Amino acid sequence: MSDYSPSEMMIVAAARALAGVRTVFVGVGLPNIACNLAQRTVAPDLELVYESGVYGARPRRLPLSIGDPALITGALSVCSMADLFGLYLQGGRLEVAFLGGAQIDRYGNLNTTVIGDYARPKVRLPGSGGACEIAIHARQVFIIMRLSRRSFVERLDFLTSPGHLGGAGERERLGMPGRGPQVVVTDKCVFRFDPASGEMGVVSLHPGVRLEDVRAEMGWAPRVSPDLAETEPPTQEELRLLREELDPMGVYRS
Amino acid sequence: MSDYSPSEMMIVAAARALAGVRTVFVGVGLPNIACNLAQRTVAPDLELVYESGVYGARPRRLPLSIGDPALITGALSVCSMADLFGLYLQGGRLEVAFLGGAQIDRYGNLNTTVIGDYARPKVRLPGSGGACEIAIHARQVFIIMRLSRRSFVERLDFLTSPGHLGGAGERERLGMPGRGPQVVVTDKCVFRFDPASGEMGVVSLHPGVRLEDVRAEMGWAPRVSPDLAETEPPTQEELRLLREELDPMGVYRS
Amino acid sequence: MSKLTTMHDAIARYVHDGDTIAIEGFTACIGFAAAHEIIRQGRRDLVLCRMTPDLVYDQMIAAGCARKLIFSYLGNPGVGPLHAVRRAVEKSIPAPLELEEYSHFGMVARYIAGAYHLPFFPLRSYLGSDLPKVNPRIQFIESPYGDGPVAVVPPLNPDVAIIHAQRADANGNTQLWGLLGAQKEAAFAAQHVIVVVEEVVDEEVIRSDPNRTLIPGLIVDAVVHEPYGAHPSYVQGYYDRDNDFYLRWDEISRDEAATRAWLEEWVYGVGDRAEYVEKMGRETWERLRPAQAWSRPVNYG
Amino acid sequence: MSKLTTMHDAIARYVHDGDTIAIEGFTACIGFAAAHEIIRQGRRDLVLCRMTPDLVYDQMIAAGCARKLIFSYLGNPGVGPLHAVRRAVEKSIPAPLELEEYSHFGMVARYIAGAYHLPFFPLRSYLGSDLPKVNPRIQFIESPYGDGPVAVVPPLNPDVAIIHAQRADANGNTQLWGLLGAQKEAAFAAQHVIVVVEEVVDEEVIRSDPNRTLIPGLIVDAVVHEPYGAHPSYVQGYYDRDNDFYLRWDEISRDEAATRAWLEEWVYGVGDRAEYVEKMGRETWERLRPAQAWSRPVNYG
Repeated sequence: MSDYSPSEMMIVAAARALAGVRTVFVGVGLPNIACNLAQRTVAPDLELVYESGVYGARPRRLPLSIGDPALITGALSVCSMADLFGLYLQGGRLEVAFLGGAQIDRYGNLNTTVIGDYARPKVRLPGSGGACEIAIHARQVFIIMRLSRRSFVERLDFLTSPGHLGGAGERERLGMPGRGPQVVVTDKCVFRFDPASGEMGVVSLHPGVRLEDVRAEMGWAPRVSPDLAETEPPTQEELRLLREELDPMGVYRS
Repeated sequence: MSDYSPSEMMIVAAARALAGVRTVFVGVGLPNIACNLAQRTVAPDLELVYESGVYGARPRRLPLSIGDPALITGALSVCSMADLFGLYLQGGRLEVAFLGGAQIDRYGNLNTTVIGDYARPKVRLPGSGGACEIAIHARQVFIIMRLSRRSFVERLDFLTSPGHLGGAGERERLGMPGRGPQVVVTDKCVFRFDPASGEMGVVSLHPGVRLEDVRAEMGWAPRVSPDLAETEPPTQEELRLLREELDPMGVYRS
Repeated sequence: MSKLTTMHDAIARYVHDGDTIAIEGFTACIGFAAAHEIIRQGRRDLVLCRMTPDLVYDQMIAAGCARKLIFSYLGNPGVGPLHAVRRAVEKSIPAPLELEEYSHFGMVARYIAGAYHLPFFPLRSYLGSDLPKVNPRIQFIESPYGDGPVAVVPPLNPDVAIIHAQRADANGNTQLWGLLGAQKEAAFAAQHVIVVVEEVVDEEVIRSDPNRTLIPGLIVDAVVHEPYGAHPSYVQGYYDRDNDFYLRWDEISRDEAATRAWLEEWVYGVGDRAEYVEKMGRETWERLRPAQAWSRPVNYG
Repeated sequence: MSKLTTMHDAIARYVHDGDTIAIEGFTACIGFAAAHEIIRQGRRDLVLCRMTPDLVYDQMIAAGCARKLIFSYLGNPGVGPLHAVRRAVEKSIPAPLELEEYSHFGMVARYIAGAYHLPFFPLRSYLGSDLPKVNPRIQFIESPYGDGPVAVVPPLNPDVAIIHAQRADANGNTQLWGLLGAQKEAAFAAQHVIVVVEEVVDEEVIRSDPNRTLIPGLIVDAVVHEPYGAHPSYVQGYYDRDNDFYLRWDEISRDEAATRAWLEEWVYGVGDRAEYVEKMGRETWERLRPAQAWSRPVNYG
């Protein structure tokens, strides 16, 4: 059991970041499985909110989309999207939201719209969905993304969802209620944001990963925390929960 | 049965004004009983909408308030007040609304707020409730009020709900979606509004009422239609419905 | 984590002198039990918000709890005026009362703005009316897309919203049916939410019908189990409106001494709602027992 | 007065070339049967509105029905991109396609503005984002109460909204449960509403639970009874989502010829939805049969 994949390390690190959190706005995929792991470990009171309008879901199987019927059966509440975005999200009721994207910059700004020029894109991505307002309103934003040079870029092709914009303090100046990105969990390392600059810096490297490995996958030279640590590897219990209970098919293992 | 009260004549005249109407926004009391009579006579497809959020009510007893539980049991739809005022009323879905007031002026403007000065009122009335927006949005407004010099005034103490304001065309200039007051049904006569001036004029006198009787109860000299008619008295069937089915206790007879 | 508590403790903990309070519920589900407990605990200088102040605020104002009323319809529905409110406004008995008034949709819009965390909410009302002249909070703005001025009202964010409903679980996941009024909006707009219910049910009952959950436990601070807690208003499926009492209050409240005597007997004179229910007597509850009209179940499988 | 009609007649009567159409439903209750009938009737130059265009608009765009898409999330959820949309945008195959995009809340807000007959709807979004730079319909205005700029979007009023739901009566009083998406707002915003349901029920069923009525007959023009009409999406309590098909569409739609062949076989090649259901075969419907999870009834007496 001491052997684990980079994805498993990423999920475990994301789950741990939720310690003590009560409400999380969650997408499907990696964030969903991280939240489910957190519920069983560091955040027993965690309630999952899905942008489809579901609060307090209790799915009997791993949901395949945020609108999966298994999320509705036996949920505590299912409401309209007007209520979900107006009352829950914009109303400031969500502590943490998970986001990801095709591109991220040093300030945690995210692009999910286009690669290339907007009018003549190289790749047309799905667009905002709820991400733009989630990024503005969730009290904290946690980001999960695989580290790669294509994704961690010096300059976004399009800014879909605001992180710390041009640097620390800019969100406050614009009156944004949420505190913005707090952590970026990748398959190689964990970043946190420097309060003074609003820029992400490496705070821990996953076991076996060197700082050069991280730098090689980034479009800018990242700050590194003076207290750079090694990420605690997954415990046997975390791996057991992941493999036996949460993802028995191994969908999220690689 | 040929004997009937002024109130009965008023209710019958109000019901007849609803001929062919499909949706009506209704308060309790006289408008409610008029609408129920219309459903059984001139407007069989009439659906009643109450500001409490009820559409398609089928009360087993005469409701005592617009929030009476008997209106909810077996209704087609019961929605929040946000939906009722936002989607139904402001959304322009209501053909006719009944209103009344403590004071009305020649243009059908209504006062339900104060008699006397606002800061030091002689009588503090209930205020707008939904009347202000109902007056603006219902496609047509029908008014039921007993004729009296205290109520039909040259100048309102307070304009709560806009009728034709200062005269014909002013509503359109302000961009109001509804056409404003169309008819005022009283216990002595029926008024309709002159399209050119926006001012109400007597179009029919209830049987036995003389024009002087009407003028005596008004704070201004009303216009009189060149086609002034006598209101058709209640039919035996109308009186039977009122007395046997709709108001067996005679609450609205006097 | 259970939020179940007594009415005494919920009010003592969350309602303070000077607070802005919304006891919502349009005709139905009006939180009289909570109001009486606030009176008993002697709260003062409250700002009371309700679309229809109804008897519940007439009684609180008669007891001297309030300094201001924010409302849209000031009356005993279908009966007449609210006499205690009038005495306070006209004669400062027992204390002066400030009025801030809107139309119904204006009040709903204020709650929505509060719940949606918006700086204002637009509505097509008030044009041509004198209401904006006496309430400077009602403003008009231009649409950037043209189409003339539109009225706006500012958010209303009560310190506490008190919501009466049919049932909730111990975490405050609350289901309400029949008239829905502006309860959801008022609750989401508030800093704290006290839910008062006819029945506390197992979470499984709530989970069997998640679309019926009007208020999620997420925003609820306290859950109070208080059968008949909305009398003399009503709770669909539990008890009818006590129209006789609404008529009687018109008589009682005309007279200041009679009003005080009523408060002495029915509010100060009872320790809690259970005692009021007992004192009201079984024949009252028999008289108000509703018919049976059950919803057809739906499949969430 | 019954509004029951066939899908053929509802589409022929209410959907015209050049119309703005909203087939809403977030993941659930997506009106595929209606979309396929629109394709069969050869409608052109439609402006298609949906928060999540999903496979339903990918198919309509592949068939050449649309000139413009108004949306907030352009993907096959959890699977990948919408290939037919991409081909239309990038290569004008089979026709050019204009995009007008918002965030989810922006789309909801446009429907609300449309339904509420407001000149705009305010939301706290888009600050700092590039979206307003590429969509000039997104504006910012100042609040008259201070508190900085707030984004606004204009109303969206489709010519026709098509809403799939579990059940309605013949007058169009429609009950929907599970995910509610933005269907109510889209329906109230529209000029005409076509309701498509799994079951047409007696009015008494609707009247047994009036809070469940999402769309009143008042705003409905046509009611179509079309079992399995939302496949491959799902209807809570009636059939599960056909995730296999969502995966297969990714393969099919990558290739223009394969896409055309699929449309030939499953849309043009069948006369109506009943034939599609028959052709899909009983084992499909067995596979997608949901579990039983019934709501507890409530008393409206």
